[in-house]
Amino acid sequence: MTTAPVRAEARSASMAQALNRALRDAMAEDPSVHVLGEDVGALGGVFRVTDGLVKEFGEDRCTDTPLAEAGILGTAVGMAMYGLRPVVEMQFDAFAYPSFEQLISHVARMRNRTRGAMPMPLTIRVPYGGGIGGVEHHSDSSEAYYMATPGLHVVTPATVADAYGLLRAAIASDDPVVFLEPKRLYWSKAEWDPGTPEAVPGIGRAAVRRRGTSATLITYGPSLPVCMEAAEAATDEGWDLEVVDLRSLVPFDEETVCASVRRTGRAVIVHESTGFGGPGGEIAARITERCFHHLEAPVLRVAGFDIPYPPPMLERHHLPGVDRVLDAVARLQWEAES
Amino acid sequence: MTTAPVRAEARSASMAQALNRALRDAMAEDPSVHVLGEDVGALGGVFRVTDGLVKEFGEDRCTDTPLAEAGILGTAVGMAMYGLRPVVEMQFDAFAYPSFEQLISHVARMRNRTRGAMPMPLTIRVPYGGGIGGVEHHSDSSEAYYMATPGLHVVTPATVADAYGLLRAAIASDDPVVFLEPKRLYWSKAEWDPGTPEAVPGIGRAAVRRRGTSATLITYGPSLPVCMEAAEAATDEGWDLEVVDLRSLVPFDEETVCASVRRTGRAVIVHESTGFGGPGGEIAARITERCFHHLEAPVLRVAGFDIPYPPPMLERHHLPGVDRVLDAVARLQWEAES
Amino acid sequence: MTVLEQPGSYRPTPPPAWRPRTDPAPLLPDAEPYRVLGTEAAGGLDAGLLLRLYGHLVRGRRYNGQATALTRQGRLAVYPSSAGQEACEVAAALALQEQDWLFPSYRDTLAAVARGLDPVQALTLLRGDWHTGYDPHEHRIAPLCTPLATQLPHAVGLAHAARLKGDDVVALAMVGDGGTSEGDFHEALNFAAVWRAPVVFLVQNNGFAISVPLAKQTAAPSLAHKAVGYGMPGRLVDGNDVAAVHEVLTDAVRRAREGGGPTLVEAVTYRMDAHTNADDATRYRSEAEVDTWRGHDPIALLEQELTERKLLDASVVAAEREAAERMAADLRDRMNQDPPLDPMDLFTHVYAQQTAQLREQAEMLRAELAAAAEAAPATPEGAQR
Amino acid sequence: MTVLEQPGSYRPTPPPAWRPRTDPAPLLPDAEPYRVLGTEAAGGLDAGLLLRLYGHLVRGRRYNGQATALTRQGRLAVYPSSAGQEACEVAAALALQEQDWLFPSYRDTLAAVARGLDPVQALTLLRGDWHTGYDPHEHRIAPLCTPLATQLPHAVGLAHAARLKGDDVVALAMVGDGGTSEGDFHEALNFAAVWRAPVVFLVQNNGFAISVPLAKQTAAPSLAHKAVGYGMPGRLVDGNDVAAVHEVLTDAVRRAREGGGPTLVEAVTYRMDAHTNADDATRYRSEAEVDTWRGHDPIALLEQELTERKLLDASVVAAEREAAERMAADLRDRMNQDPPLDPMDLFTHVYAQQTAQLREQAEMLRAELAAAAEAAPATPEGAQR
Ligand SMILES: Cc1ncc(C[n+]2csc(CCOP(=O)(O)OP(=O)(O)O)c2C)c(N)n1
Ligand SMILES: Cc1ncc(C[n+]2csc(CCOP(=O)(O)OP(=O)(O)O)c2C)c(N)n1
Ligand SMILES: [Mg+2]
Ligand SMILES: [Mg+2]
Repeated sequence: MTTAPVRAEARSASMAQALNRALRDAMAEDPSVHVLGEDVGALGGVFRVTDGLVKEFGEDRCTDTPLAEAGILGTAVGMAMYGLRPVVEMQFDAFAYPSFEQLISHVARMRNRTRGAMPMPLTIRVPYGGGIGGVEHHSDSSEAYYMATPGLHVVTPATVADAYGLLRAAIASDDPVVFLEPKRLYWSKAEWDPGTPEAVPGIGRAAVRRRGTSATLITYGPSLPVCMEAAEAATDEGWDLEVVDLRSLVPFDEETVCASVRRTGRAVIVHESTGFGGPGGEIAARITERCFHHLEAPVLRVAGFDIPYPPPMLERHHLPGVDRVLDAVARLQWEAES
Repeated sequence: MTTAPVRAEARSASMAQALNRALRDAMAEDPSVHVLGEDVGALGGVFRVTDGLVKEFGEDRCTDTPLAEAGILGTAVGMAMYGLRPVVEMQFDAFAYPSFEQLISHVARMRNRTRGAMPMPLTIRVPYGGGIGGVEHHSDSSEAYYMATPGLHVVTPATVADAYGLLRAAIASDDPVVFLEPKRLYWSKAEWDPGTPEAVPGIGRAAVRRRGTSATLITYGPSLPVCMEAAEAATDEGWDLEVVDLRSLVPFDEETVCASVRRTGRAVIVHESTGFGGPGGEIAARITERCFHHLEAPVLRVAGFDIPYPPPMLERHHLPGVDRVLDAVARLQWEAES
Repeated sequence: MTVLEQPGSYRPTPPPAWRPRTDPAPLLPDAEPYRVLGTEAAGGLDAGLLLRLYGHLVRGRRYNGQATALTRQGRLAVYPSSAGQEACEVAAALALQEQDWLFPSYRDTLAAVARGLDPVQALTLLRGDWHTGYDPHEHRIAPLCTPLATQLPHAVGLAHAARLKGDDVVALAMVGDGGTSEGDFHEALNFAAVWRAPVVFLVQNNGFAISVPLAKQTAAPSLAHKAVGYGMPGRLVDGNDVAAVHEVLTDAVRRAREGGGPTLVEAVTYRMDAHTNADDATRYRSEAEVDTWRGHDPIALLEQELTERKLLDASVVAAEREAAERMAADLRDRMNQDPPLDPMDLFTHVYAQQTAQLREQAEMLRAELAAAAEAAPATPEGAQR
Repeated sequence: MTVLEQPGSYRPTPPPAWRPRTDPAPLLPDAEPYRVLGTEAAGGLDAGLLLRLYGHLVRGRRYNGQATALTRQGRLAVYPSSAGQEACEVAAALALQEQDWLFPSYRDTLAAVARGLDPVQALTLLRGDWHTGYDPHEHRIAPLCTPLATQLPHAVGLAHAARLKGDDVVALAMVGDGGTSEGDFHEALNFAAVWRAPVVFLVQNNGFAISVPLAKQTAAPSLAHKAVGYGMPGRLVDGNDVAAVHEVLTDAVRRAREGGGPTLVEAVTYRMDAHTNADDATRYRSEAEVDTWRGHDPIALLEQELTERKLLDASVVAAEREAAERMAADLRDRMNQDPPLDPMDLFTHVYAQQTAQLREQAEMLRAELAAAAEAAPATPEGAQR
């Protein structure tokens, strides 16, 4: 994997490189931005997202911590109390769990419990999701936990440009942001000019990635490419699918989502996270509450099964793929129309 | 608060007493049942649910542990590996958070990762919810986290008889059960004969607590009394409400819930947990998927606000009360009928 | 790969990475808790300091009594008393300089008050009108922390951040004997030592974690011995000897300030009251045990010293008690007023900018309140308790 | 309340609760790692044991090499090699009796194999056809544990449960230097000491947690010094001296078995390979550093000892190498077969009884597979890698 610095002209860049660049630019612009985590220094992180930061900014700004996630997040809370903007890296989704008490009981509530006197301008970067052949505990989709915790923002990019823009927005936010990085898109590439980053309208806005009229696919992060592919394939069946990339799970962009569903009258939510108790339930319920009379069919969900994440050789059976998305679209009660 | 032992004849008992009796009976019947946690010994737990157990069964069976929730749950995992049936007490909902890694990464998955060779017959008792004037971190409704974790059962009683029956079922289960005890119902009383405990059909069955025809209130734990009261009050408005007590969030009794909603055509889900990302989203989405054409109106939710749990003096504004339930019922698009 | 292929490579040397690091000897605590009062060392103590400490102790004891009384009057939801532990509370506050930070646990409202916080603000959490009742930056007191030991990494992070910024700031974090069993205690101390952060950890070993006695909490020679495993010095002190606690903490704070890194201090003390007013301590400890500690009362120990040094006479005692009574009366008066409550506050500080979702929910509550006000216009919100 | 009201109550005594507990001195590790090979003590070693250890080391080294080769052939998803650490791996396995339990971390497949587990089963996790590849009860080996230090409380709970049942069982739990920073390490050691559970904790200090060197992990005199804070003995040993590690662990296991409680052992060793095959170790350490450790190779150290005692000649070496090659060839052959895969396994072991919800999802997958099989009947599932 190449980790050469991204130059400021339009060129092919991976999501990992765009994230790296976002960190670099944020640190250069604001001396209060500090990166900390396991192996973020000399190694540059196991996904190389922090590559080169220690050389450029020194160990005080980019710190290899002892191996203890609650300690990492807990000390970051203290740093934020003193006015710094810590950017914490959790090495993998499942290894963020030891830090949940700090997250739920402190990070998410500090502003509220102090009536705004102690904001938490913290960014917590969490590589998440599967599809990379990781052994157990390396492929969890843990967004449901974060969504259920008021006080957090929960953001996840699906494109190279968003990776840069959203991470900059997360670091600039005066509120704590759980920044979910889809592991299997780290190496996805796109033409991207960091000099004039594609306008990212900050945290809380979804993006319509494909216009369509038949039904809306609602997705985010690692499942966006799946949905785009499904939408292309669906044209064969005569369906013209709209694809909405949520980008931000919290705040949730009801406006964009509901506008789309009202237009198309049908919706399928697609994510890797387990279905039961996963993000899709909230989204489906919310759409149904707000758009009930526009719906030609119930909002359906295509999600990971309600099982612990499978071993690498079986994960392809678990992950929502194009066929499963199309099957769901087919179940959107089209016959009722005719 | 009285902590006198419950005698084996029909008499008034509190939920805390019924739980205590369930622990006692389970320990007497099965020497592999061990209770452990903070202050479960001489003190009998801060809610007195383990009162008297140490006297009756000794410190080896009812153990005051060091103050460390991950350690409690982690050692309980080891005990279960060796064939014991640990019953762990978390002192309050929010204080279970330090144990989440053990819960998510081990308790919930051990059976699956070992192809059934290492089941986890563990019960984790978690007092939850508000309404008792608790200061911060003492009133969380954390069921969404548990629901989003495949491999766990999630159970919560709302009546004295269920408290006994469901806790016995949880301890007898060969799978891990998160047993959520509604704090504000600990002192609720009912006539109850532990000698012939009201039939509780095991984990996974909801109970219809009130038959009705106009709409279904779907609820559990601390919100059941609210819904029952709302259903009574609703008769004044001419609504005859059905009330379903889920009892088990995982497995979810779709059959009972959907049968009710198909009958009534309208549903409101009521819980204390925050709305966004809370249990209601899953339930509403599921009902809508399965009963779409029976629905006269979207499934609505009455839930705690999407905020950190409020301080005691403001909690009544946060908690779903009778009026808010009735307001939601009123919004079930009755005009469409006429 | 093996020696047979690499003749002569065998060296019975220590493993190459092994360098004896820190010498553990200086890290080890003394075998007995350090004491000053009643010993010869007491003779060298500054009279002004002792009298200042004395005033704080007397007011502190009165504060504990008054706060407990307020629970009986329903004015506090709950109160975890520090009666018997006043020496630790007061010394912790007084060991710090103005720019330093205090990280109290939920039991340490007295330390916050001794540092200058208005007692009404210190008690807001326990009254229940809001969570943290004060702006932490004003007196540099972190929010009273309820989840045990979770404030310790905060103290480390803050002290570390201050040092990175070049600021002269020490953080003193308080935790109970029970709290030392939590993973966060371990992680905080380890980070502090690795970063050489200017932090002092004060463990008040008051013998119990609610009902659980120390022997079920740890098998360590002392809690101070835990310091060795992090490479920081451990200090053991008589927590009822306010002069000793003050000296040990002041030393540790100075060491931290000078770049010497963190210290772990165990103060051996006793919780004279129940865990909180809601607790029934008779279930787990005997009156006789409590009695033995009555003879080791922190105020009594200091009074004896002051009396022997002729620094205390009835008039000083009377004056301090009067000051304490005034403080108590003021606290009582102000706590007997209903705090102003605005239910809309529920939505104000969740995020820097209110989300559309919360705006919607706020509107719903506002409408409910308006409807209720219409139905019963005579009941102002503040009075609805 | 104060001494002026209780004349004569003043006693400059230690705080009543204070009893000097454990004497810390015996808990402290030696200043230098314990060594046997190349010292006089080696003369007393049992030749049979040494030769057994030698065979295990040679096979262990070969196993590490073969497993790494399998990653290059795409037969393993990933392999965290224990090359250089074989002495710890082997000694851990051999210090235990049959009824005892081993709690390995993700790096410790070799310890599991040395205890008798089929290497193919040990590697299942890393091949990726299932998580735990074996029935833990068969050889009393807990699942290889990936979330660091989380297996330590399991070991404590299991050992405690066995003792409560009156069974003669000791648990030995393995963890890395990095893992000692986790809260679970702290909580596990504390529980073990308070419960006097028959557990031995073996820390393999191999100098790094992925890229993070020990100096950024801890400031302690040694990791073994952490034992003092829990009230258990800490032992420091040269982790490349298989005789020393075996002796120290055997002693600790015996002590645990006899009711003496837990021990913490730090074995100083070095990870010769990168963290895993996916890691690039040149980013954080020099070849020169690795080289210094080549001169302290665990196999070489033992060979020298055996040679000097005339226990090793070319024929023994050849025989052991041949055995190692046979093992490697067998492993290679069996790993080169596609493991049988049944996608329906996804739903089989989530719960004791499949829920209706999972039955429904299983049906969906079954239908999908049937449809796919119809579309391409020639591709059996097992071959689709
Ligand atoms: C993480 C966590 N677990 C449990 C509790 C419940 N709890 C409150 S105080 C307490 C005992 C604390 O004992 P100790 O640390 O010795 O402090 P003390 O009360 O003696 O001041 C417990 C278990 C909590 N507040 N936080
Ligand atoms: C809780 C947790 N956090 C992070 C990781 C990711 N991770 C895997 S191995 C490793 C380093 C482990 O170092 P050490 O404990 O010294 O063991 P070693 O790899 O040297 O054997 C890390 C950070 C993990 N597996 N678990
Ligand atoms: Mg205590
Ligand atoms: Mg290591």
